[in-house]
Amino acid sequence: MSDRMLTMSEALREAMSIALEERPEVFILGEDIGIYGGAFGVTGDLYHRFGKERIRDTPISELGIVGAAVGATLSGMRPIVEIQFSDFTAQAMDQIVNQAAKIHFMVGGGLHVPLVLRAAGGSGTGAAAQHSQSLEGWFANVPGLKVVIPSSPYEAKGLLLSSIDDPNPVIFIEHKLLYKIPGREPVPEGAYRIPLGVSRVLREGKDLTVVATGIMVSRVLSAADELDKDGVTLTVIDPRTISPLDMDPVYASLEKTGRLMVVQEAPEHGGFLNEVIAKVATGPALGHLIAPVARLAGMNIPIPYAPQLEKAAVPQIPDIVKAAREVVANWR
Amino acid sequence: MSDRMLTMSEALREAMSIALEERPEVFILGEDIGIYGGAFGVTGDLYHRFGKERIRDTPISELGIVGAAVGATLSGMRPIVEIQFSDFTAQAMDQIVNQAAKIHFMVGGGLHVPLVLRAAGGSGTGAAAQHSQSLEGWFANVPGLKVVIPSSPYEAKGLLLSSIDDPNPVIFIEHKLLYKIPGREPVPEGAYRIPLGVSRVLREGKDLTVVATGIMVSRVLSAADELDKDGVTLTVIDPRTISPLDMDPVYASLEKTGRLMVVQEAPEHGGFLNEVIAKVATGPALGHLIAPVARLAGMNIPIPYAPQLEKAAVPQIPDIVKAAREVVANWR
Amino acid sequence: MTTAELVTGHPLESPENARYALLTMSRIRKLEEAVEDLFGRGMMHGTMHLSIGQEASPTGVCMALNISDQITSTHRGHGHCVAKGADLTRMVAELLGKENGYCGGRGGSMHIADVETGNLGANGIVGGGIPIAVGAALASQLMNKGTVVVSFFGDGAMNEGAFHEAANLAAIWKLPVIFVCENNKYGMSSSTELAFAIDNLSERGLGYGIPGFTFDGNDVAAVYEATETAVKRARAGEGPTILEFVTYRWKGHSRSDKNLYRTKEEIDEWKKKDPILFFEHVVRDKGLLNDEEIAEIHALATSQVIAAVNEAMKGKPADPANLLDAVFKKVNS
Amino acid sequence: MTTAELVTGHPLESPENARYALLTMSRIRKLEEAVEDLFGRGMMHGTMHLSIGQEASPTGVCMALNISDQITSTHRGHGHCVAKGADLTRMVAELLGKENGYCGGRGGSMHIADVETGNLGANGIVGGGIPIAVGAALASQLMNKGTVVVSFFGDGAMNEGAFHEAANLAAIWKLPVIFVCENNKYGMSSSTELAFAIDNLSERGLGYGIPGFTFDGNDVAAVYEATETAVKRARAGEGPTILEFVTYRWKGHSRSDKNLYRTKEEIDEWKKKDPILFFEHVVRDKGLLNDEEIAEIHALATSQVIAAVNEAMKGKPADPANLLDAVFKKVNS
Ligand SMILES: Cc1ncc(C[n+]2csc(CCOP(=O)(O)OP(=O)(O)O)c2C)c(N)n1
Ligand SMILES: Cc1ncc(C[n+]2csc(CCOP(=O)(O)OP(=O)(O)O)c2C)c(N)n1
Ligand SMILES: [Mg+2]
Ligand SMILES: [Mg+2]
Repeated sequence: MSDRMLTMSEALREAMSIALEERPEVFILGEDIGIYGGAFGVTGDLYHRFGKERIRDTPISELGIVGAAVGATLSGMRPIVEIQFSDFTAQAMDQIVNQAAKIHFMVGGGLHVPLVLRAAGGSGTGAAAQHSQSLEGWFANVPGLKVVIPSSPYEAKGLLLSSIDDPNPVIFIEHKLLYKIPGREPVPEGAYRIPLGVSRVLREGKDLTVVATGIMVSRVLSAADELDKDGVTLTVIDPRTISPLDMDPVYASLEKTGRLMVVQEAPEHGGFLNEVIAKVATGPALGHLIAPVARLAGMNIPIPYAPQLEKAAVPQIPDIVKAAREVVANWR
Repeated sequence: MSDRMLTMSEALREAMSIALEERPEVFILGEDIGIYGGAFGVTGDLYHRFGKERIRDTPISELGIVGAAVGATLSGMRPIVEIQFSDFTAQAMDQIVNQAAKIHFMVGGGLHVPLVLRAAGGSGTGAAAQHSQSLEGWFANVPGLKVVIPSSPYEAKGLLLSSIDDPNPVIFIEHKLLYKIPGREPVPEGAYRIPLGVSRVLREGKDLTVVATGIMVSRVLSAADELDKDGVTLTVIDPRTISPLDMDPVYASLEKTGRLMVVQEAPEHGGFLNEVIAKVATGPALGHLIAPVARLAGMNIPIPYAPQLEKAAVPQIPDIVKAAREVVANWR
Repeated sequence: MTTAELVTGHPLESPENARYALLTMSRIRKLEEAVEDLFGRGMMHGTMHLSIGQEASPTGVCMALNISDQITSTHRGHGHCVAKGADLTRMVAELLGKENGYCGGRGGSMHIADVETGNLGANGIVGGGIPIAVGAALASQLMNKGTVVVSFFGDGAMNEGAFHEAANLAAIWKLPVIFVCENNKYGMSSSTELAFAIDNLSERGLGYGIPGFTFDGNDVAAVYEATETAVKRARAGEGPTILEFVTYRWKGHSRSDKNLYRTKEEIDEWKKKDPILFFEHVVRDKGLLNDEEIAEIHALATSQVIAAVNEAMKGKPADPANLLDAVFKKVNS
Repeated sequence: MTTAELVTGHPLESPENARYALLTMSRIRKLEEAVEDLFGRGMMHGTMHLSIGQEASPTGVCMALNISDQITSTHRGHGHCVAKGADLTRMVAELLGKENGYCGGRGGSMHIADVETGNLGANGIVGGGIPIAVGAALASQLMNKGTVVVSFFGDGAMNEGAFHEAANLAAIWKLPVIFVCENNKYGMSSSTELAFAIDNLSERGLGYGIPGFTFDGNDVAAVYEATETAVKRARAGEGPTILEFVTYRWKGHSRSDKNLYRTKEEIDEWKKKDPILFFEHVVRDKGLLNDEEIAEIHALATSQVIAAVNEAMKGKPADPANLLDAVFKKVNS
């Protein structure tokens, strides 16, 4: 295995480059993905390598772009749409939810929509309420969509290649803080695929099972390092895809730890990780719980602008450490 | 108290009529709400009573309509927007989520958005996948929105009047099957208000606490009647508003019953009622649970067209009876 | 037999073409009359949007297309479906919620698609198909297919953002797409007079640099000619065209419509402009078909529709058992 | 003092007006230079969108408005804010994330609103403010306020569905709204040549029945005159106008822009068309202001901006304690 350390931007670009080479039906469309290289620099030099037809700059019209991508899939193409900020999926919700997600089912199977929609989510850059949301919960509650949330460059590359292969629409949400920070493990050269619907156990411990997605995975891992010093050990599970959601490692871990914590950046009220809690509470795993579940999530507020406010709005490493200590001290 | 039995359409119309009389700043806008009387007949004769300025027919442009309503609130009006099918909120998501929900917070309190967005949700009329969704979960995960789901004509009138009074944006989701069936209790004449954020206990029992919203409330009540015959008694709680969500009666009831069931029409995966489960599982109420929680929800599929398929897709009375029997027989 | 051999070319070019045009319009009309009847008798579920009175537009448009050309359609889509060559039995079976319906009973009237005849689907969302058509046209351009895509939509759909964004993409990329606006004067209850501040909806093209033209949508020959010109332009790589076909729906918007927003007189006036009767006049005048032949064509349409309904009735009701499997296409399938 | 007494009327009508126009443009420029500097020194968070080079448009437009008239603005909104009369200290305080900022540090540059001066808010969503402006205009019409609403937006925003739907509503209801498209040739990296297939973006009006005109957006007098005509039309109940002001942004789109999509020559060419220098020429020629007066005006702007920055720096950092309370307005408050 190679020991190349890439940023998530680089890993994503590499995956797209491989797909563009492998399949003539792959193309990318989005705002400023060409010469500009993408609002977050993800498409980078692809424009110069694959040309303006396949790395297609569009006007500012998210609904039109996603709709065009849906139409292209129906004619045999495999478009990757980049939406600069996941907040702008609001503009394109009809095409995502009422069209892409449902076409295969509604028409009785005769058509399918191999579309990948990449979008930057999350807070932390001071971009405020309209550029910082974590909207995965919307898509997870829409049957017909797959929803992927990579937590590192390694995952990003393998998951994106699987998403492009998938014959169904995939919403691929990239946390913008992850684009530039180095990953936690090397990224192999060439193609590799991480199947959608398989959770990853990143660390095994005896005291607490933590399920987290996206940016929260690295925060939980840092918190776990810190807790280690006190002899509190965590099992950390990254579902990687929230639709489909693979719960088996969670159940298995709970048998050992008896304690569950979920960590998400999205607002707590009605957030997606409730699904993990619900799956535990509605099944035999409930019997393994020896303490109430801990839920750490974004505050129920729009993301504020000022750095100190923005930080306060979503779970940070010390918050995770503190919550973990509390739940470990807890007994039902 | 009067013993007038109204349909939910009539009750909603009455609430709007009262508000239109009480406040000159109230007006209604939407597609076909004028002479046509509304896609589901809810506005009915209001056009003839209040004129075309205040009962304002619009072109088919949901984003523009909701945006115009938002703008009108910023200038002192209190618009009620009717979106024919809640599925078309997808068209208007930007104005709902990125504008209406956030303006008060983002601008530091100087503006507010007293907007009511009424929309018909749910399945059961053979309108298929793009006209039958239950999308409350989207809105519940957006801080800044209140979300109301009336389950009967009585609730509908009182909740709508409170929603119109509220200085914040309210998403008001009406199940289309409820429009025409008679309610379970009389609707008083004149104005009355049901506060947002107060759950209602519709029935008290000893064996199982059931939380349900919208159309599912009446189905649960019917199921409760049937279970009564076997001596299985249910506490039935209708939160009425899911943002804010009042959990107190749920906690109180669980102390008695020790068993919880949630029932929703929305697809199970990532559906809103997970929030109820999460609130129970993360707090002291978990200690009262003597059996795993039962979750009854829509299948994870788009709503199909054929009647037998459509029925199979969402919980029906016999499903509720069966699930209740199972959970009551269960022991953790 | 419930499908027809597709015929392309001018409806007045030959007796064969005239016969095909009339048969197609008649099949649409009779099919919708049958559907209305089935609904009336409570044998159908959901709602329905009939295009009776509007048959010339789908017929004339599709006679200017090849089988490999594609269309996107609307909630009022039976006519487009039939004109592109769909099988009547599978259509009716779908409306009856049968396994052998186009969507296996999962979609109903508003979601019929037919890959074989290039119908990318009706759409329950007003304007929803327009960006999809543009995307299919982009695929055609990228893959050098030489095919053209027609997006059918109503007057009301033109006020959706989807139209706007899609039209601009088509214009700047010179895509082989034709925007066919079937202006039947109303979007549900909302008249074009109230919903637009322009005289001809085709003027919308001006804002995108797309040529736009308005025609009598009840004259199948005029529809054909307009489409043919637009198809040539599209195939030549010159980009999109907006065609407005002015027409009228005789029936209510859907089942629940009480027609409060228009007068009986207006409806009667338009019934006099019946596209089928008008075409019969023309073909008779031109000596392309005689009365007997015309009667035979209608009889054939009727018998095809009856056969389709009977056949569809026999279908197996859609089975809820495999619904979960129907959501996703299997990976590597 | 960091706010200005608003002056309305033609920028060339009197020395006072000329002075005000120049001062306003200068305040915008100096403020943005200060902001750029603060960002450069790492004292500000987030991103920034500077309108340096575009100062004539907000200035000329707002001189044609009354204080009770309203505007909606964009991500590139500092100029609109200043021209409508905002307090510079509260603006800078907001950018610095202070309690005394316009949004209490919750919104930042992209969300500044100022009810007192009729600024309904900048917007981080391209096109997001356009339907809002139309709604405010509807309120004005419904309440017979006699006020006008200006929606500022960029060339890029015109391709959003929001523009389309809003424009049509304004047209059919004859609302007192003016659509001001500040065409600075690029939406981020996307040139108008690539994003549009029309020559003048104001031609978009044709599709809605809205008169549309294109002007030199760097000539504050031309901007004023165009706006004045549109304001008269709006106040007379004749409906909306689209005004396209052609201008150019000297700086990158935002902090991360490497300017790969345009040439240094192009930027330099446009710097020669500096709206401030141009206006200085004109007022000198016309004898409205002399060199000394001009220098004094710039010095005043500089000192106001310095004062604002210093004052803002002293503000208390926004406090996370009451964030939860800030989401909803209290019922009955
Ligand atoms: C986005 C959306 N908004 C509203 C509706 C409800 N609706 C269905 S058809 C229709 C009228 C459409 O008018 P038009 O486009 O002129 O087509 P026509 O029905 O006249 O054929 C409306 C409002 C819808 N289906 N989708
Ligand atoms: C709906 C939406 N799409 C994309 C963006 C990202 N974005 C911010 S500004 C901008 C360019 C806007 O161009 P234009 O409207 O011409 O305004 P300008 O920046 O030139 O002033 C883009 C693409 C956004 N903020 N909102
Ligand atoms: Mg119509
Ligand atoms: Mg621009």
